[in-house]
Amino acid sequence: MEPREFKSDLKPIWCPGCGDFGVLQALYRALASVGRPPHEIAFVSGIGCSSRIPGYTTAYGFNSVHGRALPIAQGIKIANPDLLVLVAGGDGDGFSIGGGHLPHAVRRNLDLTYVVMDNQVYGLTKGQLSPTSPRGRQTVTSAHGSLEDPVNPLLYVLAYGAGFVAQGTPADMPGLTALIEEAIRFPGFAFVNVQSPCVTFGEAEQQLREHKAQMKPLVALGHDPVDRLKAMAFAAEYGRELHTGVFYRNPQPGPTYEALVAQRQLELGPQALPRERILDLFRKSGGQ
Amino acid sequence: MEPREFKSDLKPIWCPGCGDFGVLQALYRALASVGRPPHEIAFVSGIGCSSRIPGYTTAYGFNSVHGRALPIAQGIKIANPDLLVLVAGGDGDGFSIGGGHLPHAVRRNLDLTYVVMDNQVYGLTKGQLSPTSPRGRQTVTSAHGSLEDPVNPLLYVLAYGAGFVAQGTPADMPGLTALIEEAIRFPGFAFVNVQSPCVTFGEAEQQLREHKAQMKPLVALGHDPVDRLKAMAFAAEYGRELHTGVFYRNPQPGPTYEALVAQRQLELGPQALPRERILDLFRKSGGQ
Amino acid sequence: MRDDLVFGMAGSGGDGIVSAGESLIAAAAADGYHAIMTKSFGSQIRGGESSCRVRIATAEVLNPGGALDVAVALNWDDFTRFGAELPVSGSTVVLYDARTGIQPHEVPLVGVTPKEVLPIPIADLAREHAGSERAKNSVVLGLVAGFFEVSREGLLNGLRRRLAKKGEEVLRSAERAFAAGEAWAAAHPLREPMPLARPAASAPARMLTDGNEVCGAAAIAAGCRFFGGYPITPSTEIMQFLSREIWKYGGAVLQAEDEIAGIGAAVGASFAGVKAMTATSGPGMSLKSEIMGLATIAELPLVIVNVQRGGPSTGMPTKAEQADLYQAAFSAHGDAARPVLAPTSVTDTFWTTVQAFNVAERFQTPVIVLSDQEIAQRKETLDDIDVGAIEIEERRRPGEGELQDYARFTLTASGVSPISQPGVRGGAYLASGIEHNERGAPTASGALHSRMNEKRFHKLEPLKRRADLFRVFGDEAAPVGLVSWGSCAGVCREALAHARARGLKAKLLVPHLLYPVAEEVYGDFFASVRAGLVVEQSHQGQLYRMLRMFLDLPRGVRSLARSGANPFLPIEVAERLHAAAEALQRDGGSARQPQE
Amino acid sequence: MRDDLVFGMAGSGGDGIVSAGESLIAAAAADGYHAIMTKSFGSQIRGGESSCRVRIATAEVLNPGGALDVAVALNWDDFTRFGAELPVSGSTVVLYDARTGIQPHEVPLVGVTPKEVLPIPIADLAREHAGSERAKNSVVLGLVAGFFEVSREGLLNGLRRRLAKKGEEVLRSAERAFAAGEAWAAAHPLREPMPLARPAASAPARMLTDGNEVCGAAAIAAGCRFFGGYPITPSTEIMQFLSREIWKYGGAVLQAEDEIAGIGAAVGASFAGVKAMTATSGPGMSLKSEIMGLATIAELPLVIVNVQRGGPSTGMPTKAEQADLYQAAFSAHGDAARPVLAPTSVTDTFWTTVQAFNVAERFQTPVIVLSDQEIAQRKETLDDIDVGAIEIEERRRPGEGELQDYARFTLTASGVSPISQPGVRGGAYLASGIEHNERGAPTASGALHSRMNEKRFHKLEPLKRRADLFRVFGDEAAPVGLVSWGSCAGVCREALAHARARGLKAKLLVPHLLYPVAEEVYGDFFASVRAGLVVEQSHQGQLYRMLRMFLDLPRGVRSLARSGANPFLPIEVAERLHAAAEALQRDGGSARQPQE
Ligand SMILES: Cc1ncc(C[n+]2csc(CCOP(=O)(O)OP(=O)(O)O)c2C)c(N)n1
Ligand SMILES: Cc1ncc(C[n+]2csc(CCOP(=O)(O)OP(=O)(O)O)c2C)c(N)n1
Ligand code: SF4
Ligand code: SF4
Ligand SMILES: [Mg+2]
Ligand SMILES: [Mg+2]
Repeated sequence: MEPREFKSDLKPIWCPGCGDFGVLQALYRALASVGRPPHEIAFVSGIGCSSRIPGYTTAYGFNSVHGRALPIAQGIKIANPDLLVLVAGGDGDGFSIGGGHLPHAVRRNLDLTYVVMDNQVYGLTKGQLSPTSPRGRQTVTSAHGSLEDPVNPLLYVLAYGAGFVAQGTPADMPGLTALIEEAIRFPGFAFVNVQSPCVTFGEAEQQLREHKAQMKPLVALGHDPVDRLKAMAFAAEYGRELHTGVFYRNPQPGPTYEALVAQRQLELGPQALPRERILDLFRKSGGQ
Repeated sequence: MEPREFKSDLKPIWCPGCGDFGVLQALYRALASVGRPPHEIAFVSGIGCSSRIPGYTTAYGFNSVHGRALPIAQGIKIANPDLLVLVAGGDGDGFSIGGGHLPHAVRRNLDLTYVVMDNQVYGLTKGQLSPTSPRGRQTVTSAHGSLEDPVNPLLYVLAYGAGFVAQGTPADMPGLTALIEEAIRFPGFAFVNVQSPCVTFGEAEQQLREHKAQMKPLVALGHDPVDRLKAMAFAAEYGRELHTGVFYRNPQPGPTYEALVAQRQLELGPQALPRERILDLFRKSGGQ
Repeated sequence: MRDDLVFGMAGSGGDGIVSAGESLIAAAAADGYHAIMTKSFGSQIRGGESSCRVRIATAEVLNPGGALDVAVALNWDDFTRFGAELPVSGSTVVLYDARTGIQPHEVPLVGVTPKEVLPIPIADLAREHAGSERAKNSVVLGLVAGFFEVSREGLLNGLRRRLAKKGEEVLRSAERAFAAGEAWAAAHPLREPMPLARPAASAPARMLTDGNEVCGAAAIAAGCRFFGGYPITPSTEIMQFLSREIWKYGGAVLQAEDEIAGIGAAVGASFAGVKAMTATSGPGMSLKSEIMGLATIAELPLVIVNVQRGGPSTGMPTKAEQADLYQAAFSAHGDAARPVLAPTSVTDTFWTTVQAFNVAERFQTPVIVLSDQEIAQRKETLDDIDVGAIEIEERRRPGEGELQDYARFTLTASGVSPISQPGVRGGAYLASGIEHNERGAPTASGALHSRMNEKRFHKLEPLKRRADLFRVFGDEAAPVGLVSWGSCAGVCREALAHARARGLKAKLLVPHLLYPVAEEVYGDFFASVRAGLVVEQSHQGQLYRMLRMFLDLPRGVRSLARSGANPFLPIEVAERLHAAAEALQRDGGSARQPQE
Repeated sequence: MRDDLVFGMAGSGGDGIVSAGESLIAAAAADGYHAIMTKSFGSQIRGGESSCRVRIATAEVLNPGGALDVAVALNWDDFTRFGAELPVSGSTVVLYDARTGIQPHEVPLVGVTPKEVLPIPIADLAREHAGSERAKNSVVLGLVAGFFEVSREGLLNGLRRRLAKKGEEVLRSAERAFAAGEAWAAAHPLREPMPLARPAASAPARMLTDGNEVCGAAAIAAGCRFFGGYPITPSTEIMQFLSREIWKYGGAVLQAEDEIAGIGAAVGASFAGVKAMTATSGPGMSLKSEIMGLATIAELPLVIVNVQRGGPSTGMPTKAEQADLYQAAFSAHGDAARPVLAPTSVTDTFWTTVQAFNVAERFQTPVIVLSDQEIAQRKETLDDIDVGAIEIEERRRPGEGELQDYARFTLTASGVSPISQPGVRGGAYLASGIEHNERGAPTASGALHSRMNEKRFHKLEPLKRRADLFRVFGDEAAPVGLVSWGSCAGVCREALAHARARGLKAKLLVPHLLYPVAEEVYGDFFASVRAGLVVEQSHQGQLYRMLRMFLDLPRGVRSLARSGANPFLPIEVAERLHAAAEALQRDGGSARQPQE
């Protein structure tokens, strides 16, 4: 399929130069390679600049509420496991208000692809501190500098046990496209953290030009993504180093949640009463 | 001070034999050693059998709502940093509904002590699956066995960057008491996961007698708690091995959040307008 | 002969008094009686005091009843702790364990002289005949069978089934204990015997279960194939039921990490085209309200069950209250209406839950089912329901033509627009919580916002004329009327019967649809009414206030409301109704039936 | 001479039209005018179309006004996108950039012929005199100064201040552009000149700010020392203000991970004895409702600001609506009442916020401040407020005697019990969301639950008599009345003036206390009223319905309500009021003043 088949008529509201444009392009390309038709894709997001992304595709989109994309996506995938289910959003959406859902989505291991556009800031609400903003960062809500360390999404998701963990940047479009494609193809929960610069409220040192200069591809560092502890060591450098590529890929991914559900349905299905006789269940307790 | 000075008149609602009795005793003793009078202690919990614990002490207690003990405790500590602030609750309270607050409480690094009574089950609501229940566990809400891996509280909290991470069991009362005391004395966020058996709904293999047999003190294994990566490796065995003792203790704990707040208040205080002149702030924008 | 008996029993944790109650109601159900059982426990998680009430009758049982006909106290401390739940009156027969050492005239029942007070060596009989005091509850069952002639065979069968797996020896002991109880009763007949009448010979063995299980069964019958939720008392048994059964029907249960994720997953499943449900109690409802609003604006069908308990906040998790009605109708920010339905009994929970799915699907809206702790957790005999005959509705999906240039939120005359789902070619759209145009694209236009609000409210209008979601009892043109909902409705039905038996011309309206307020249906009901009561278990009298929002109630219609865990008694409501009627008469009207 | 002018301007992102508006209102404020400015943007995050309205007058300005007196279009595409916000009428003077190439008779303003339409070479003047089109907004300011004689010096001073740091060259260019605009106006006088009257010579320079900043300032003035919250439009500026200022007063701001943690931390701070606040908008309110209920039952003072935006769900984040009233009063499960206050203007936000803290502390309860996007984000000139004179209340703390055998929830006559805090010896207690007895111990007793509900409602009763939380305008005994709240109230005050100027005897009630419904205050107001309107921006007419719950409204009082982002115009409300009065007259009454 062609990337343009995934492009909708809606005009992005993003600022000119926003990193999210690159993520969108990479996604179009990755989806084209994967080849599933748009109507078999459900694309869920929360709220934020980045979370507008589903509307810019021809997939079924669900631009839901702030922080709740993952639970909604899980409901979709369980209800219809045949769908390709994508999830996307921002660092605030995913790691702050939505951060409580992440470990559980990961440990359930549904076959979802979760792309976070991490710009270390709240873009849509105009520049507040985000959970990935570095300590000391001054923003409109941290006028005198923030007092806390940022979260470490890569390390967290590794600790949660995700089967596929990667980081990319639109400064390297082929790399980003490949990561997203690989994430989609990975049979289980896959996480791609994208360093997607906010040109309007982001830090000057966190723009595409700087990414190009600073980027350290993990392959170049000789990292073997089957080594989870090593992956964690690299991930621990989040915020100091811009590693790109696959941190971890489980070589023997376990069964997905939806596969286990299907298996259980198959096993128990024959025990079902006809729908009309469902109340019979309460007869046996009737004491006869 | 004496342990009994921390004991209130309220009779615990716990089942005879519940592990939480041991935790309560250990806490009384630890508090007695620490020596702060009860009225200078604020003790916050969520909802669950375990979350009843503040009421059984003579401290100021706040038996709040399910999952929100940590945010409430942070508000208390920031409002009055002189207080000794304790937080406690269950595995469901802390890692399921409250799991989203944990990384943020940790990275803010307030001087809080958080004790979780981890019994791998929802006790108060009578035996449902908990986030620490092992895969496949059959409970009233997982009649045919659970389909997901459990969370790993120790590994998570280490990934979040906590300065003090330990695990105990009431099967080893002196050990548990010492851990709680050390956690309280630690100047920053301290986490103690207590394997506290539920005699009524818990698994037969997760009772005090089994703990006594299976317990592996980390000291005995030669673990040096300054090694965070090693701590993570031990923590990764949560659910398979019962390690007790200190997994990690930051030898150079950073400043606490409340210390930074106090510093900022001190720095900016002199810039304050008298309260009555607060509206003057809007005069300068008046265009003169 | 009595055709209706209310038993109340209390004991300590080990006494097995609740399991005696379970045996009693099971035997009654098997015999074809109608029955209701409620339980109450002390604050200990396990092993504390416990009690139960069992009401057994030959005709339909509408509520757990008022004062006890028979009180059984294994010890007085425990019994009196349940004072409110186990009210003793001048017509109560009290049986208690003589072991307590208390003399009949000394029993700690203040302000009341029971009809008969019998000390019985219950523990001694158990020890003597069964070798263990653990058989006390079997003695009690024997006493019940002996004194009141309730389902002797059923009770014995029940004992056998229950103890089968405990081995022959235990079973024999229990049978001996039972026999000892029976024998004791035979040897010490009541001054005024009060045997229960036999059910009609034609009476079938009845099904027996509680409101939560029925709710789960109804969901499956209505086609629900996804449940997302988080445990909370007193709703958890819905999830527990579905976690056993739903897989068999090709569905799934997700125990989520919290209530928000639970409803989030359910909304996702509904978006994917599957009928979905979540269930919780008050605290969970509060947490779910943001996503309820999302379902409203994204127009996704969804059933949300709230098994109400005492509030606010954690409140009283094991007690019934009806104080979440405001929240059901008005929580979530913005103009976000959603239909609210309420069942009135265990049996009725089946029908109401199915209706909730039908309304959700037809109107593409979240629907709240407001159950309450009593209905949800009481055991009740069920009349047979012809499940196959209940109509099941499906959402309006787009046809081939509508998928040409598909617009999800097309402004139709009814306000309902065909809804597509992932997988359907040509049907892709953007669902969102942002205000949107007909195609789903975000908008900030006031004009569009108006039209979309209009659409979302307009589509619910037909509900206001759904008289089938209401039931009326009593005299059609009565000047005196009751309105009541939920578990209170059963109390009011009995109160109405009392009042009418005393000659009052009165009627009762029971709304199963609480919101939107069906102005026409109420209008019809109130047309003849000049005085009356809106009866409910909440401090604020929430239904009464809500009716006032939309209706000009007749002047004489007042609120009869009080906090949860203080259930109304039928007799009490009847008296208040009489008082209202009398006030009316003093004012010149008449609510009495002409004395023909 | 005009004593009131409404300017409306639109352009593209780079045009700096909003910054021109900012300069205009700043100059007006410095000059002693009263003024209000509102802004509106397209959907692009940055660089899209933008617009503003600035209303300037010599007397108090009550709202942003209706149709524009002066419209400035830098290009027509952008201007027409804001059709609803920038209504042009037959008395509007339209200035637009001749560069658009559109002839005066062709301007895309359908169905209206403006008073004058002037094509002006704005871009050309900028390029010619300043060397860059970026100076277009300075030309516009020059035109405004030239045509309407508004604050010439103030505008120039403003330019200088704003551009000071951009260097001498930029400043000079801007000054030249300004002069060119002025010169153009001088050379092309309006057919009918409409200069703005000078403010009274005594008029002081006025403060200028928006409702969110004032809210933050009021919190500090009221003694708030802790803020916990999470960003959300249009409330974030409250947190932003406090994150700059509160430390100076020994306080702290916690940007929490979500709204639940934000209110959780605030509840914690309040428990610790510190005045605390959280602020959010609709979606955050939905999430906070569980902990609001906790604060209710634990009786902890807390101020919760909801800056309302369009709902349901994410809705329309940048538009005002008043549809969260139901939620404010009725969300959270159980019988969980909490007072709800609403400011009506930027200035008034100060007073209302302080009152909210006072009510919270006095009654030990969460209090909701219902602001809205318009009040919160519009800029307004402020009259001076004697902050020192506003009384600040503190919670009732236990005395020495009360700490003997302290019981936190003692049942007192007022319902308010002395509240201790950690650190106080003898005052330790258990706060909880579980129903409790006087000492705070958990209970499942229905009787206690009743008494505690009673206590929690009873303590709020005095609020119902707080006439000081209401304002009445107009003729005391008028037969025609308006009720309106929030940003709508300013519209209604102007509508009332219109109506009275046309001879109608009418009055207006503005509640700052929305809940509990102050039955007596409304009773007094409605005593003379036979027809009227409850005016508000919500589809459902939420205040109107809420009043009905507790009051028997006069028959002729109706709801005038519509969805948000569709603001009422004063003239429109005045006309509806006339219609109501006329209907009344036809019915035999009279609302006209005797023509003396
Ligand atoms: C419940 C709720 N809380 C807060 C908001 C306001 N809000 C919208 S987007 C956002 C954060 C945006 O940051 P991020 O998720 O990083 O996305 P970005 O805009 O940077 O792409 C916030 C706080 C909301 N819409 N809903
Ligand atoms: C918002 C909310 N959701 C759910 C509940 C019901 N609930 C009370 S305690 C509990 C879980 C208890 O498990 P845990 O936290 O592990 O504590 P334990 O009882 O095992 O000590 C649940 C689900 C509640 N009270 N509030
Ligand atoms: S504000 Fe930042 S994140 Fe949002 S669209 Fe603009 S550049 Fe992108
Ligand atoms: S149910 Fe389990 S956790 Fe709860 S008190 Fe009993 S033993 Fe303890
Ligand atoms: Mg971001
Ligand atoms: Mg537990």
